[in-house]
Amino acid sequence: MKKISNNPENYVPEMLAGLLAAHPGRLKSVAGDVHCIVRADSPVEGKVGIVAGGGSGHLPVFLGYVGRGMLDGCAVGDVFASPTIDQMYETTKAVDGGAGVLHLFGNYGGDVMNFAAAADQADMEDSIQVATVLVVDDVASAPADRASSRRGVAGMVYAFKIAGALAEEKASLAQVKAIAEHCLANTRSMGVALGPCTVPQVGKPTFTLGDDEMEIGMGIHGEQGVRRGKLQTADEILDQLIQPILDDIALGGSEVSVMLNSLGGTPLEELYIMYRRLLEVLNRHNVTVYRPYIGRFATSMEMVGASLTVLKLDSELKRLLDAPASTPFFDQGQNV
Amino acid sequence: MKKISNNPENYVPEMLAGLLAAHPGRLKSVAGDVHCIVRADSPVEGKVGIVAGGGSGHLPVFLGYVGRGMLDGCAVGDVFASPTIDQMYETTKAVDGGAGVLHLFGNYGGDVMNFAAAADQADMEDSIQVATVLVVDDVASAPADRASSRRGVAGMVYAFKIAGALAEEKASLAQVKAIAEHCLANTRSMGVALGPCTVPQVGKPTFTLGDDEMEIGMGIHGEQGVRRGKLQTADEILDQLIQPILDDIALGGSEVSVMLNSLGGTPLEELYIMYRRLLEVLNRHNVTVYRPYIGRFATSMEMVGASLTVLKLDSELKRLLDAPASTPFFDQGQNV
Amino acid sequence: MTTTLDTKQIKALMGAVADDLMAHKDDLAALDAELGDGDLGRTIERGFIAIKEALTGTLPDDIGRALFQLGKTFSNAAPSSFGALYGTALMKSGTALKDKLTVTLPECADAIQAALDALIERGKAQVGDKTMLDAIAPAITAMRAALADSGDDVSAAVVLRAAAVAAQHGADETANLQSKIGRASWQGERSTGKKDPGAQAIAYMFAAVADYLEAQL
Amino acid sequence: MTTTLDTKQIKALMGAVADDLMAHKDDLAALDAELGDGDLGRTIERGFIAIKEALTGTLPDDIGRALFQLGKTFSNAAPSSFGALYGTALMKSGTALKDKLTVTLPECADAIQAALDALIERGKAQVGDKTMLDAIAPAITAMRAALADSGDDVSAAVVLRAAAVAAQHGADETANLQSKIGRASWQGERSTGKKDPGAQAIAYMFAAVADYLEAQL
Ligand SMILES: Nc1ncnc2c1ncn2[C@@H]1O[C@H](COP(=O)(O)OP(=O)(O)O)[C@@H](O)[C@H]1O
Ligand SMILES: Nc1ncnc2c1ncn2[C@@H]1O[C@H](COP(=O)(O)OP(=O)(O)O)[C@@H](O)[C@H]1O
Ligand SMILES: [Mg+2]
Ligand SMILES: [Mg+2]
Ligand SMILES: [Mg+2]
Ligand SMILES: [Mg+2]
Repeated sequence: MKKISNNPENYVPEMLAGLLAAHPGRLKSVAGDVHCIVRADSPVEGKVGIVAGGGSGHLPVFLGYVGRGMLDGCAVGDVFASPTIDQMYETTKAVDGGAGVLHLFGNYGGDVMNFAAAADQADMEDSIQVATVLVVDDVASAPADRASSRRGVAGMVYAFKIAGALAEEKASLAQVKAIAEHCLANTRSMGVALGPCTVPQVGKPTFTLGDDEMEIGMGIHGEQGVRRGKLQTADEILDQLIQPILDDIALGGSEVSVMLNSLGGTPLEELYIMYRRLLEVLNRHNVTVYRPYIGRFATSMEMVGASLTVLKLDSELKRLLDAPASTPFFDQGQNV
Repeated sequence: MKKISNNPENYVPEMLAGLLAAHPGRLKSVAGDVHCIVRADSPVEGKVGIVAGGGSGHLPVFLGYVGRGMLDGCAVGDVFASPTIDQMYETTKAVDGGAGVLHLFGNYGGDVMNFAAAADQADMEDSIQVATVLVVDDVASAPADRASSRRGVAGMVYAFKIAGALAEEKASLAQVKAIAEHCLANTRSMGVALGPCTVPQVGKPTFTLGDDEMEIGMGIHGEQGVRRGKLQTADEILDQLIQPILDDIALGGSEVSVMLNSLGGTPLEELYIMYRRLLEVLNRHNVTVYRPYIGRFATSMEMVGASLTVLKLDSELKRLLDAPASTPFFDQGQNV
Repeated sequence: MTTTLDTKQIKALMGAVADDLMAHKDDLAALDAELGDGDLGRTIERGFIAIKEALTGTLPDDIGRALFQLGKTFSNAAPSSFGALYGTALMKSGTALKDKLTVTLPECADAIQAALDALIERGKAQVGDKTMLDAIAPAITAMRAALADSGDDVSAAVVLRAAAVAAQHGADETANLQSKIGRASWQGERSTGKKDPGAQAIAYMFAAVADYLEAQL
Repeated sequence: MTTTLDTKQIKALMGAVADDLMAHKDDLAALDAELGDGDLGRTIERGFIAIKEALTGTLPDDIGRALFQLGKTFSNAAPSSFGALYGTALMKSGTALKDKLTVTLPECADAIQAALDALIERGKAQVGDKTMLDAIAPAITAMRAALADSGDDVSAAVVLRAAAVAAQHGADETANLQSKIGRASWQGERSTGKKDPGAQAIAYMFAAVADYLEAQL
């Protein structure tokens, strides 16, 4: 696909410069590096800081969720590439308000190991207490008995929202970590790709799919899915997204929030076509939907396809989901 | 591009069914027709009702802006096709709270003539006072001396926001009409397409562009632009979007709001790359930016490309732009 | 003897127009793709399918109300520019022929004139702006001329053939005009050289009517 | 006489490794595309360009601090899984060799063992999980065996050649393993049959060192 870009090498820094210029009252960069982005009012005294990080190309993930009620900071890497240890460390340091910092991000090797090194450094050099929670919501990436090795996809947005809401109430680091874990224990995702995307520095599509093919369970960087199949109807696709989730977590009779997410290229219209079917299926399982999120929450550049995330609610998760949040890409008042 | 769809003929009704099911507290359909969508609390007693309408495939335009502080209702047509007179009439009737109704929509022949017939019918059969304002913001579609024949593109979102805010204050129909006209007199847009989109019922792309080509000034249904040219850098593209606007309306020294809008397929990352440049150019012209809107506000399914809209502000427009609004696709608190 | 057409004949004519236009939908779509957005084929198809359906159902007995209802049907089934305008044309002709069970050829011409006036009012275009008006106006003139030449008892086929020839000529001439209205106008000067699809659709309609009437002789 | 390497030689070795790995970046990228996301070529390029740059600048005089700094440099320049781990490996080797201006071959083996332990701690993988560990572990074993066989005055070239052969063997063997860690693990059983790109990168490194040392003889 054609890109609107100057020099591909500058794709990310120019994007970040534009983003910082667009939201000066809300965001700032630290350590003289546009890749280290925090809330303009950071550090918030006495509040646990929540830091995410990962590759670019997934807007609004990650940095789009930096703001009141969600993330305090984000270390931003190149397209689909990890930020550096230094960037993670500087971001961590900048959001520490004395109550410690939670590193909350997807289970990708580079991110995991760099965040670990950054946490060590923050502890060693600045005595900042850092806790870590990995997002592992993608049921397609490993069976239930190896659930901790799953990769993180759109479910991380729920974790940002829930943990961010509790942190805003000045809960302790242990509490914020615990609620993030509790949220993720109740979060499952599954995606389907109908077409690839193009990383600007690479210039060609990340993978190829036949005109009549789709890839079930594909990852957000084009990592292989569960299987490749013939392109199906919206209803059939939705069924393939919800079934593995129903098989993985007991939802019967419960209340859930759902996120139907376009990977970028798929228009919102088609998400609503799928949502119609989702309600039918959930109704059959006696599951009721609270606060559906339908839109682009975690993308892969212009990839065609969609993902479904389900968050099984209890009263505490519901309360925190309802809490207001305000970031450049996510604005939620009190009303449903 | 591949679609997530069942039967193409059901693309729009299924989308609308999903949308209504997703936002039951906010939206309802009237006259037993999912194509007639109004605020759940319609009609609002004593408030001017604002009705838009037009083809599907442009989400959030139009129906995504039905909600507090923006539209009261929307008549929805098939993809890129006008709704019917009946649908417009029923929607108009459903939002009339006794203060009259403003028809506010883009200058497309079918819509214009059908809305005129619907207004006649509402007057004749129900004595509803109807005023009409056409959105004609696209500078590419006609020279300044035939400005009233221009087509309407993303600038309509500003008109919805401004007129909607005044209507919420229970202003009269004449006042709401006047502010919509004033807003549009200060609104200009210009777009560029890098790739086509596919209408589900047609199944093939609406137009073709070479791998190294782009079309400057293309319309949101693929109507021909000002010229076809070689694919350029982000900065060059931005220059081509802002220059015709600067040539068309005196901005020097003023304060403006800008909307950098993806036509669908172009990722947000690239809008921010362009925004960086936009600020440079506007700074040079001594124009300051207030409340930039950067995202997908008016799309053409999955079309690759972007549009730029500029709204020249005065104190009244600024006040109304700042007013809160809350729709399924547009949530704005008091904060910038 | 004054030539007249009754409700049944008018309905049969509308059926013939529907069949003929549907057969031309692809070439009209192609013309619209050149100058507009290419949806005229779909408009024709949807609108005339609805008309055919209405013709098999119960329509009012008088010509005026029948045409009025067919016009509403067309507009709601095919809500595009052409659909809105063609629907308006049928409705206004219908209003002009209210309560009539038969219609004379001069009354026909008057009804089409009433439709043209309504189109100008609704569409804000003028003859010469490169629209369907440029086929309708010469057709009316030709009908009146044929009637003036030959008197009231001229056959409907002759009068309508004259109209059809004039309409086609008018449609062809639109290629020399620059568009002043609708989608095509956004192309400015580049619109010159391309024939207006709406005008061609009108020309097909008059030809279909003439063909049908000639076949009845 | 005990064989030792000094800071200058270590730096030269690092330069040789950098040149060699950059020459292999495309085939490493291809292996990673099969099993992961295909970015290993870019990691190698960015990381070793930064290493080469650091080598031309001012590095600490002692081997330990020099390696530590090169490790930090690599990780920050190429912040992927491989980049983080390889940087960790250099940093931990460096910690093991702090303050040393020369290093013996057994000390070398110990330093690499320290790196391996750190990788296991950081990466949570085990030998046999189809990762770079599966090339490092046999290389250490082979070094120790060569030293045990021939005593302290064996040439560095001989010991490192043994390591290189073992590392390549280990890398080749990863093709028979099912991935338990990282991106490749998401493929489950489909990962069997494909060689681990990180293990191959390690094998190239040992080979580059052996080549360089042999060329010095
Ligand atoms: N304002 C108008 N007055 C008269 N005829 C018009 C007008 N606008 C459009 N037309 C006719 O309608 C035709 C296009 O119809 P259609 O394809 O339905 O338009 P659109 O797709 O723009 O809604 C034109 O070729 C022209 O003949
Ligand atoms: N946890 C781990 N422990 C040891 N080696 C690992 C680990 N994760 C990945 N690797 C190694 O790194 C290689 C992939 O590196 P890289 O392409 O940078 O990964 P990614 O693109 O997933 O960040 C693998 O082939 C493997 O040898
Ligand atoms: Mg049209
Ligand atoms: Mg058309
Ligand atoms: Mg990677
Ligand atoms: Mg990789």
